[in-house]
Order: sequence, then C-alpha cells, then structure tokens
Amino acid sequence: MTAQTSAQKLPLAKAINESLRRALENDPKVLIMGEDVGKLGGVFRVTDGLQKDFGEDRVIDTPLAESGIVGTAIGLALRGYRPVVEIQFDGFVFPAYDQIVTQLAKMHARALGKVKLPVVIRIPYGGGIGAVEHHSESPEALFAHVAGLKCVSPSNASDAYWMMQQAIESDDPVIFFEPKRRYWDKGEVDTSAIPGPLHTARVARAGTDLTLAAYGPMVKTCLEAAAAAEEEGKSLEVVDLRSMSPIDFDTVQKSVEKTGRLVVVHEAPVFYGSGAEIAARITERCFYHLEAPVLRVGGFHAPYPPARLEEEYLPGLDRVLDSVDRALAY
Amino acid sequence: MTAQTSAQKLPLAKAINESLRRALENDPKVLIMGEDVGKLGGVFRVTDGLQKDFGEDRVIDTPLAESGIVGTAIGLALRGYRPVVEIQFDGFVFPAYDQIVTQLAKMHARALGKVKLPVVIRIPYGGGIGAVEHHSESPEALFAHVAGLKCVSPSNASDAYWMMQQAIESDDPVIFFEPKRRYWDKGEVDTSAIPGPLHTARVARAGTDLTLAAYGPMVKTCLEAAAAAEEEGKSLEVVDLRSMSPIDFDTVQKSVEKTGRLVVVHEAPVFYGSGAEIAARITERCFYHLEAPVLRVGGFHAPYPPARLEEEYLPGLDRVLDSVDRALAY
Amino acid sequence: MTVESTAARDEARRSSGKRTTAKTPAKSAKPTAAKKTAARKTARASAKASGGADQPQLVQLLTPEGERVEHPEYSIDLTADELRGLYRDMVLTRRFDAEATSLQRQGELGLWASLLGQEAAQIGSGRALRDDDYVFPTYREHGVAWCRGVDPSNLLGMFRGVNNGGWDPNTNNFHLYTIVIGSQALHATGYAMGVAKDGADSAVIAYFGDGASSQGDVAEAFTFSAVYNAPVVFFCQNNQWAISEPTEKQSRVPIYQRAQGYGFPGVRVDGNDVLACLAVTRAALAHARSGQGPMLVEAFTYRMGAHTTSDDPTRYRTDDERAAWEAKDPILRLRTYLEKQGLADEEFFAALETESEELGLTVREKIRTMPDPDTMAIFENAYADGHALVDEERAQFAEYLATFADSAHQEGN
Amino acid sequence: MTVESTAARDEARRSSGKRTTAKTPAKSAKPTAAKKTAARKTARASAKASGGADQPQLVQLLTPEGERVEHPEYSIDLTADELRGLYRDMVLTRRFDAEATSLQRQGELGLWASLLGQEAAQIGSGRALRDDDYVFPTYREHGVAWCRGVDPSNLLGMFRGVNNGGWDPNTNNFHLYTIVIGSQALHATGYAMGVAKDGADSAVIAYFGDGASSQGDVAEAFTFSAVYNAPVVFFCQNNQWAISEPTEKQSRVPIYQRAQGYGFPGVRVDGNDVLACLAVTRAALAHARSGQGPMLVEAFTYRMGAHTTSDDPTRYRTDDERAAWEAKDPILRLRTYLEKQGLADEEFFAALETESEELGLTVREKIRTMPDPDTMAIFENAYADGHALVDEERAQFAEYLATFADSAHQEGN
Ligand SMILES: Cc1ncc(C[n+]2csc(CCOP(=O)(O)OP(=O)(O)O)c2C)c(N)n1
Ligand SMILES: Cc1ncc(C[n+]2csc(CCOP(=O)(O)OP(=O)(O)O)c2C)c(N)n1
Ligand SMILES: [Mg+2]
Ligand SMILES: [Mg+2]
Repeated sequence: MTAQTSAQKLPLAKAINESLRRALENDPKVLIMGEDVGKLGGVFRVTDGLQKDFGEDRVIDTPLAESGIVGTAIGLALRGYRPVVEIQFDGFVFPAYDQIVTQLAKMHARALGKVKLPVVIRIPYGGGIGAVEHHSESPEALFAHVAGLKCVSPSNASDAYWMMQQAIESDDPVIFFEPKRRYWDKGEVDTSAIPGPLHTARVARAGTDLTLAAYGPMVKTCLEAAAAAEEEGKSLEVVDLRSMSPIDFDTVQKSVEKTGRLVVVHEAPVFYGSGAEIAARITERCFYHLEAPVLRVGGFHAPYPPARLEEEYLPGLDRVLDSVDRALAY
Repeated sequence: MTAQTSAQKLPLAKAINESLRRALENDPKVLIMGEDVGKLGGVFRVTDGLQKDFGEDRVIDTPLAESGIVGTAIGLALRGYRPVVEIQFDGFVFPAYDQIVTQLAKMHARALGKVKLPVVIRIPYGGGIGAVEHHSESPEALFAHVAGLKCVSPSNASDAYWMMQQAIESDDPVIFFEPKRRYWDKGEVDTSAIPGPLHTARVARAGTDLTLAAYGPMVKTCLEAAAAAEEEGKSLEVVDLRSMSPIDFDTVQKSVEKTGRLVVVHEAPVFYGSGAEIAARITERCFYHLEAPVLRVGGFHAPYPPARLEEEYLPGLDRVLDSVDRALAY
Repeated sequence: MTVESTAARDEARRSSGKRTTAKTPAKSAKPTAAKKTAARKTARASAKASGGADQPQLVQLLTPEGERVEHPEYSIDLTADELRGLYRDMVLTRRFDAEATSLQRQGELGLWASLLGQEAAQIGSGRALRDDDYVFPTYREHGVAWCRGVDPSNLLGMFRGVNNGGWDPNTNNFHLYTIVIGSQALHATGYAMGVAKDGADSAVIAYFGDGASSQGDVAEAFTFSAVYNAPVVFFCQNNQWAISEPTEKQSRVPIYQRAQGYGFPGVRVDGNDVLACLAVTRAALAHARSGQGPMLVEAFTYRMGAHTTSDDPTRYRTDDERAAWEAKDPILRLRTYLEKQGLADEEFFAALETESEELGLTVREKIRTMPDPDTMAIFENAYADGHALVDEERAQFAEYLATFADSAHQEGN
Repeated sequence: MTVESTAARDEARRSSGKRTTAKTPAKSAKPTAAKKTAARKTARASAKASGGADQPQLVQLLTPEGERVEHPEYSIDLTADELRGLYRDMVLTRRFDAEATSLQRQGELGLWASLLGQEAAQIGSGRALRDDDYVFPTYREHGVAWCRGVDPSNLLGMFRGVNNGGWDPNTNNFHLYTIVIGSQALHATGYAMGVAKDGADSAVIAYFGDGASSQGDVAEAFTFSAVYNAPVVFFCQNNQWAISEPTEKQSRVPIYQRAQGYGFPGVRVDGNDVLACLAVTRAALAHARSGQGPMLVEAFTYRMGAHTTSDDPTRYRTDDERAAWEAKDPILRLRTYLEKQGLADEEFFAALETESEELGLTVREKIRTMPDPDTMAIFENAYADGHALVDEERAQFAEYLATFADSAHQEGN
C-alpha cells in the first residue's frame, strides 16, 4: 500500500506549503506572488522555503499594492502562467476587489471563452487570533455573489493540501479562503490519495436530529458542538461544505431530508451572508421536510470588534448549541 | 393647503436633481463630487445646472479615480462637509470599494463614535438601458452585507426626492442606488410633504394571495405583474422595500402573515443576493404562516450579458408571474 | 503594412525568439529621457492653467503644414510605399469609424466611441509593433485593431450589444477592449512580466487616455513595470478630454513627466503626426525589447468628436477649439506631404477612395447580418470548468422557456 | 515644545484663521524643487541595485557625528531650550516605545509596531506642526502622536485589543491610526481640500511608509492634491523596509522623485536628523499654507527593530545593516551636539532619565489597569443614527447572555 507511506501528520499551513511546492514542481507555469512571500515565507510561513528552492522568478515578492498584484497576475495568466496570489490578510483584499470583480471574474466570458484565467487567490481569513483591525474579516459572501469566481475553504490539513492542488489545476479563478486560526491544527495528509471533486461537500460527522452546515474554521466548532450535544443525547450531523461557490446543495439537502433541521454556522456577519443563501435554497428544496426554519449563527451586523471582544462576537460552542436548541424546540 | 402648490410631476432623475439643489441651498456644507458632474451635469444630467448655480467649489469635477473620489470625500467629511458623491455607473464603483468597506463603513466605529461620516454615494444601477459591459450591474448585496453602511433605492420620483433629502441628512454613510432605467419615469413630487422614515418599506399595492417584495427598478415590474395577475383573478400585494440595509422586515412580515406567500424580485443575481436574506429571515419570522417557500426571481449566476440578451436575463413580467404561479401551486 | 498583409493571420503570435539584447539598433534603442522640467511652484490660480501656452516640446517629424522636419533624437526613413501605407491605414480607419458612427445613428449600434482625430496616434503606434508584440487597448483603439488585422466588423459586436468582445485575443495578439478605465495597464504589465520570464524579446503596449492617468491602477502598473523592468510601453493618447473634463482635471503637468518619478523615460509626441508616433513608439518598443524596461509615450492629440455617440460636447467645449485642431488634422498633413513630394498620384487617391467606400459597404453589410446571440448564450463561458449552479439555472431556464414554446405550440395546434 | 505644553488641550483645534498668503516668511516658504535626476536607463541587472551607493543628496543639518552643517536651501535656528525639547521628545518617545515592546512581550499587548530609529523623522516633523494643522498617521507614528499631545497610553488600546483607536481625533487634530496601507493619504487630501474651502491657512500632513508608496491610493492622493492644489504635506518615512521587502521592491528611484511627475516638489531629508526633518517639514507646511499646494518629503531613515513584535527580521536581513545604522542614531547625534556645544548639562540628562523612568511606569500602570470593553460594546457605534438590525441583534444577544446569568443565578440558588 503506497498510500500509507505518503501519509503524514501536518499542520494545515504546512499542508498548503507542501501543496504549493508540489504544484511548483509539477508545472513550470505555476507562480507564487504576494507581499513577503519570498525570503520571509509569508507572515504565516505558508510559502516558507519556496523562493529558496524555486527562485525569485517563480516565487515573487511584489510591491505593496493588491490591485497591482491581481492585475499583473491576470496579465501573467493571459501569457499562459498559473499565478497563485497571496493576499496577506482578509482585510487587505479590497484594493484588489475591482480587478477581481470586473476583470478576473468576467474575462473568460468577455472573451467568449477564448482566454482562461487560472488564477488562485489565497486569503488567510477569519478571526480568533487576537489580531488588530482588518486582520479577522470573513468576506467570502462578497466573492461568492460574483459570477465567474469560485470560492472554497478547507477545514483541515488534508483538504487544504488537496483542494489547493485542485484549485491550481482549475482553469477558473478560485478564491481560496484559508482558515487562519486553524493554520496550526495538525491533520493526517495523504499526498497520494485521490481526492473527490473540489466543490463537493463532505459529511464530517453523521447524525440524525439536526444538520449543522459550516466551512473553514467553523467546521471544528461544529464538530465540538456535535460532541457536546451528544452528551446531552442529541445526534447532530455536521456537513463540511468546503465550497461556497458553487455550493453542494445536494449533500445538504440529503442531510436535511434525514434530520429535518438545519443550522448554518459561519464567522461572517449573518446579514446577507452565505447562511442566507443556504437557508433560502434548502428551504425551497426541503420545504416539506423542514420541521423548523433554517437558523443561522454568525457574526453580528457591526464592524469586527477589537480582539478582546472577539470571543463574544464569534460563533462559539455555546451560540451554536443555543441555536440547535432553538431549532429543536420547533 | 400649501402641499398642493409644491407638488409637481417630475422624472425621477429630475426629482433627484431638485433634491440635490435643495440640499445645496439649505446646507453650505453639502458638496457634490464626481466625474463629469459639473458643466456636463453628469452623464444622466442628474446634477444638471448645479455647478452653474453653486460654483465649482461646491459642485466638483474630480479626476478619473473612484478610490480618490471616495477617499477625499471621507477627508472632507472629517473636516465637517457632507459630500454627495456620484459614481458614474454601477460597474465603476469597485475601484472605490476598499475606501468604502475598510474606511467609510468602519471609521465611525473605529473612532468610538467621535467622528461622523455623512457621505452619500449615488450609484445609477441596474440594467435595461441597452448599455455596454459594466453599465448594468446591481451590486447592492456587496454593500448591504457590510456593517456600517446603509443602502437604499427609490422606485419612484417622490421617494427619490425625499430619500435623497434624508440620506444627505443622515450622519451615516448611505449608498444610494438610483434605478437608472426609471430615470425618465415621471411621478408626482410634493416637495412640502413630510415623508416617513428613510428605512421603512411601503405597501405599494394591497393584495391577499401573495406578497411580492422588491425595490428600485423592480417595483414597477412587480406592480405590472400584480396588475396582470389581477386579470387572472390573483390578488398580489407589492411591498416596496426602499431600503436594503436595514430592511424593514416588520412590514414584509405583516404582509406575509396575511398572504402566506412571498416572492422576492431583484435584478441582481439570485445567488447570495438580497432575496436570500429576505427569504431566510421571513421564513424564520413566519415559519407557521408560509404556505410555500419564499421564492426568488433575479439575475442568473453569470456575468451580465450583452445588451441583446438583457431582456431575457432580467426578471420581467413573465418570470415574476411564473414564480407567482409556482408559489401559489404549493 | 496594410491590413490585408496582417488580417489573414490565424496562428497564435507568441514568439519563441529569445531576447537578444545586443541586437538592438543603436539609434532607435536610445530614446531620450523626458525633458527635465523643474517641478513648478504653482500658485493656486496658475494650477488651473495648463495644457495651453507653456506646452513642452513635442517630438514632431511632420508639421501640420505637411513639412518634414528632423528631430535630434528620433528619426525615421520610410519608403514611398510605407508612407502611402500609413496614409491608407488612416483613411480607411477614419472611414470605418465614420461608418460605425452612422450605423449607431441608424440604430444598428447601441453606442460608438469614435477615434476621429486620433488616427495618427493609433496607426503610428500600431504600425510600430511586431507581430509577436501584444496590445492591451481601451475601447477606442479601432486604428490599432486595424493594424493588428482584427476584422473591423468584429469590433462592432460589443457596441451592438451582441457580445462583450468578439475576437480571439491570441489570434492577433490584440486583447479585448477594456472599459474599466486603467485596468488594462496592469494586465499589460503582467503579460510583459511573463514575456520576460519566457526570455522572449517581444514587447507589450498598453493604451490608455489622459483621464485614465489618474487611476491608481495605472500608477501601480508604472510601479510594477519599473520594479520588474517589464518590457511594456505605456501609450497614453492625451486627447485632452475625459468625457467633459479637460486634462487640467487630471494633472497640472504634462502627463509624460509622470514616468520620470517612477524611474523610466517619458516622452511627448505630436499625436497627430503619424511619422513621429511611429518613430517614437518604435524606439520605445526597442527600449523594452532590449531589457531596459518600461517607457511612457504621451501622444498629444485631440478628440475631434463626442466622447461617444451618447455624449453632447456642446455642453462643455467650444467649436473654436475643434476648429483649431482641424488645422492639425493627421490625415491632411500626410496627404499634403505625399502630394508635395510627389509620392502619391491621383490614381492612388482615387483607388483609396473606392477602397474606402467598399470598406464602408462591407462593414454595413456585416453588421446588418450580424446575428443576435442565442438566448442560452447567457450561460455560456461564465466558467471554463463549469459551475453546478450555472448548470442548474441553465436547465431551469430552458424548461421555463419551453413552457412558452409549448403554449405557443398548443395554441398553434 | 514639550508634551505637557500640548497634552492638556481639549477644544477642537480647527482654526478660524484665514489664509494669509503674504504672511509666509520668505525663507522657509521657498522649498526647492527636488533635484533633477535624469530618468535612469536601467538595464535589468541594475534595476535591482538601488537605495545603496548612488543615494541622492539628503538634506542634512546635523551629521551622524553631531556636527551642525548648513544647507543652501533649508536652515534652522533654534534656542537651547528648543534643542533640549527635541532631545527630550525623542528620548521619551523611545522610552515609551521600549515600554510598549516589553509590555507586548509580557502579554499586555497583542502586538506592537515599534518606531525605534525613526524618532527624528517623527519628532522633527511633528514639532513643525501648528496646533490647527491636522495629522493623518499610519500605525507607527507614536512620536508624532506625542508631539500632538495624545496621551501615550491611549495609543496602546488598539494594540491591546480593547478598541480600534482610543482617542478623539479632533481633540489633538490627530486622526486615528490607519492600518490599510496608503488609504489615509486620500483622507488627508480631502481634509486639506476642506481646509482650502474654508479659507483657513492650516496645513495637513499625511504619513506613510516606503511600502505604501506603491499603493494606488497614494498616487491618487498625489493627483487630487495637485489638481486641487490642496494644502497637504506627504511625509514618507522611508525606513527601507516594508516588512521583509527592501525599498527596491517598491521603486527603482528614490521615492521623493515621484512628486515631480505629479507637478509638485519632492525633497529627501536625512530622516535621522531631527533638525533637518524639522526645517524641511516647516518649509513644506509653509509651502502648503501659502497656497502653493502639496509637497512630498521623503525622510530617509531606518527601521531599527522588527516590523512588529510578530516579525522576525533575521529571516530577511543581516545584523550588519542594523549595526551600520546604529552609528547614525538620531538621539545620539543630538546628544553629542548638545554636549559638545554645552547646551545641556549632566543635570538635564539625569532629570530626563528620571522623567523617562516615570513615563515608563505611568504607561505600564495605565495599561495594567486598562479595563476590557463591555461585551455590548460590540454593537456600539456601528452607526451614528442607529440601524434596526443592530438594535435587534443587540437585544437578542443581551437575552442570550442573560440565559447564562440566569442559569448561574439559579445554580447559585
Ligand atoms: C473606472 C471607470 N470609471 C468611469 C468610467 C466611465 N468613463 C468611460 S470613458 C471615461 C473617460 C475616459 O477618458 P480618457 O481616459 O481620457 O479616455 P478617452 O475617452 O478620452 O479616450 C469615463 C469617465 C469607466 N469606464 N471606468
Ligand atoms: C492594503 C494593505 N496591504 C497589506 C498590509 C499588511 N502590511 C502591514 S504593514 C506592511 C508593510 C508596510 O510597509 P511601509 O509602508 O514601508 O511602512 P512601515 O511598516 O515600514 O512603517 C504590510 C504589507 C496592510 N496593512 N494593508
Ligand atoms: Mg481623453
Ligand atoms: Mg517601511
């Protein structure tokens, strides 16, 4: 069994590092670009050692200008390269938003399919690390709403490794949201296992009473909530969505048809968040199965608070379980 | 009755023009800024004549740089001005997105309330005018999701006049979405009538069988649909939301509690659109009243198509009525 | 140097040629640094005055009166054939442009952005390019498209509303028209970074306007291209207007000077002089090719017509200004020169007149028979690898449309 | 010129003084245009070399060895008291900064961005300001904050995570720290446009770093301020690093030259020379005040420490570099000068040492007793006029929290 030999326990950040390394090795057209991705290896060390091994021509420290980074990545993609761009923190993607929304997302359609834009934009996102302003945002809905983009977020090291491989192989632009507070969480990564398709959800824990749907950093929270609920005799199913655009509604639907109840959990503000889309669509698909309205747990409609308040702001075990109880009370 | 004397029939664009004029007259701190807003009076003539009457110091033609326009408007607001910024077309707001999301929206909170940001950003939005790419976008969800902003859209001349007055008076940043394809629609404007609060919805047509909720350009479409449905013996209530952040859920809830069915209509893509938020929240509020899932009619998850296809892409009478039928079939 | 000579090309033009720094011709590879102008200590009032009296020296090789003049840094030596070719390019471009304007008036196009007055800037720069070079245009580069061999009627698709860009960018190394002002400057820079990585000696050219010079994206393109020494030429057509705003609303000094502050040369050329535009762009491209990095060319010209067919310039500028610029017409001056020098005869002009008319007719014919896109094209090419939701929506919409077909069918029964 | 002299101020500082162009002192209002440097025709290799050998002339009034030198354009004449004041400012700022760094190590702060090495740039420019001037800082302007009289412990709030900015910007005309690189340059420009509209003769100063110079927002600020002739000084502290990236990754020519291309003067000053920073900033502010528009000051300095306490500079730069810059220490050179000239005695230095220690203790004490924000502060100040959803969420969350209180209470029963 060769699979055995290629499995190793890695922190999520290191899994991405290994995945980038493999992509750089396999395809000379793959480039890494961003602020401090070179010698420093990125502020989270996700690109650690890559410039040393692949050179400054392939692992590129860029000027401090996000629109410039994405705009030139588009040009490089038009020339046949496959740039993997790092945005240093979630809150700093907005200067690049115009290039992403009006150019990157639309250019394939604009050209009637004649050009491809295989650009991956890596964004370490979400809170929980005690950071200052702009370092804890969860802007995924602002990208998932935009046609032409795909958005994914791994919740564990193995998915991080494989989803990055698949994102880089994709001929579409992919916004790759990395759950920064899980960077140090270790998980088994089998670099020879053949993964399923990029945009499919995964039942992370089976259950019968209620479905929790989440992605990225909140999957762990939901799994903890499910474990806690079990002690109270409640059986929760946890679906790891993995992809926010497209969303694998079939897997969620199947789960909800079984459990009859759904709670969606994300760090982003609830208002206009991904939970709204999931609630709306699952309610339509499962109207006669739902025994309670789809409930949502997420951030409040207020700017992300200073670090000393983030514990209260972020959905944690208690808030998830509170919503579970509310849903079960219907 | 003085109200009678101040009423006049105006196109929606002209109603905004009159409203801006009144604001410039009443408050020396009000400024108009944007590309071509001066001599030209804007590409839609919404600022027509204002520079002539109020001078270049108050009606300011800016360099061609949207981030610069919004960024300097923030500085002017900090100095005590009340800038009303024009973005020439919906698709050109994105270079300013960073300033809007990371600065304008958050600065009041960042300063613990010590500074105010009374900036209005006017965006002519939506399709239906046969324009080229980037001139027909409906990006409201991308702003409504962002805490710190308020988002409104009038559907008729009178609301346009009054909502602009109220937006300028607001001490919060307001994104003012102007339904450009309704600019030429005339309506009665009573400049002396005292309006209701800015963020309340309005029942535009009473009905009993189903509620249609919309804002901006789609209100007219919904009213037409309701009229058509009446001929088929269906009584549709139309709620003009007027505000996308906050949303007046109470008014929608009240309507849905009566009708038991809701269809939300907007031009923006359905996926992660405002309809999702409304569906999710109203389903939660009216779980036992709803006889059908909340259905949504809107744009598809594809870049806005070339003009020759926009009739098919945009929600029209037929697509609204199709969803009405589907909802009534439950 | 004619459109026929390039139009038929179908293969991708990516050159595999390696960069050969030594090969660069000594003369043309040595563009001068921009004239140094001390930063002006402008008092508030004078900040508004610019673009007028104190214009810096333009590079000019052909005066408005049709006289050939020499320039110490830029020279050109063209055959009669080449000169007639440039003339023909300008005339046909203008004819095509006029045809498009009238097609718009007749409702065949939703909009048209005329290049009237900017033919020399576009043909001069366009003819300086090699096949393997790559072009990133705005929405007004019809003359450059012509030089690249893009079928003119293809340019009309987006203005008619049947598509957002109707050609394969890689067939003619001519990217799609870009509407969001300034964004293509970064694409060009990135593409040029790729060219350099490939070790090719191609160059890239990014077109933009005077208004665009204010966009942060253009500044970032200057920064990136300078830092990476990317082989890109920034070609700014300063036609003195950004819709209704004169250039003073974008800069208080001539735009070519911007380059200096980023560490690369900038030069201002008479944008109505096709010979100077050709010579300067050639030099700038050679500069890029030879590994010296970016260069900014400001072609000082004039937008003779409205911004687009939706615009009404009478609201913001006087006829006098236009009249003054008519005397500097780019086509007229080359014709005068050709005639005075006996480089073209009546026959040539007559034949060109006929060719012009034929081009007009062909374009008119093509546009009138241009099919509307299929409804389901809404869903095509949203993604290269597909997207589950798009598939779902496509299927639902097809079903929805079928209900009409059915009812029509039933009614027909 | 001490912090006490300004700290107590409470009223808003907006000056009602009208601009009086004539009043400007002849000497300081005449800053020179940046030295003209021909745009360099840099070959690929040499594009990477910069910031090193061929540095342009810096404005310097006090050498690293503590010698007073004269400059043809910028002069300064300070009393002994003023000189000691500058020294005291720098020493106390450094002490405060060191205290914050150690508070971070002890877990009292989540992060700290040290200004170590940049004291002269900040105190020199900060002390050039008038009360009615307005400051837009980055996240590192602790020395400028000190000059403005902002209580130093207030600066710590955001680094401790109790708020995102703990002072009222209008009390000291010192805007909140801005983290999104470059965006404050536009706020400063807009504010300055407002100052001009008010007819006031105040000036505005925008701080940013060498890395920030690449952001489109900074370029747009240059454009807007030039076009509107806004009274703003752009003060770029080129500390030669943007986290791990050296300045060559941002520009291939010195940053002060950028200004010229936008039509206003740029000047490079020795950023470790407090006298030169004061003189040059005074001149730039006078330039702005007198209606001549913006000016760019590049203070060439060095980030002695890590980017922030999260950073590990050993990964990307050598100790040698730091050692070389230690010899240019801004505090040391002023001390040498004060001592050599007999402008300060042992008593002064001893008293300052005591004051430093006291400052450290006060700050330490204040931070340790700084209360955590109330949970419900999450919902405060999201909007000025309220927002129905925020009200709803606040109420729901309070109810939710109450369930815990209740159960605790019940358990307690
Ligand atoms: C980001 C953006 N903002 C605004 C517009 C609307 N717009 C289209 S063309 C134009 C003026 C462009 O002027 P210039 O760059 O000088 O080019 P020209 O049209 O003169 O060729 C404007 C404001 C746009 N297309 N993109
Ligand atoms: C838009 C944006 N992108 C990235 C960052 C992350 N970041 C914080 S500081 C910094 C480097 C800034 O360098 P410089 O402008 O030279 O200022 P310095 O830190 O040296 O004072 C970076 C990349 C940010 N804060 N904002
Ligand atoms: Mg122009
Ligand atoms: Mg720096």
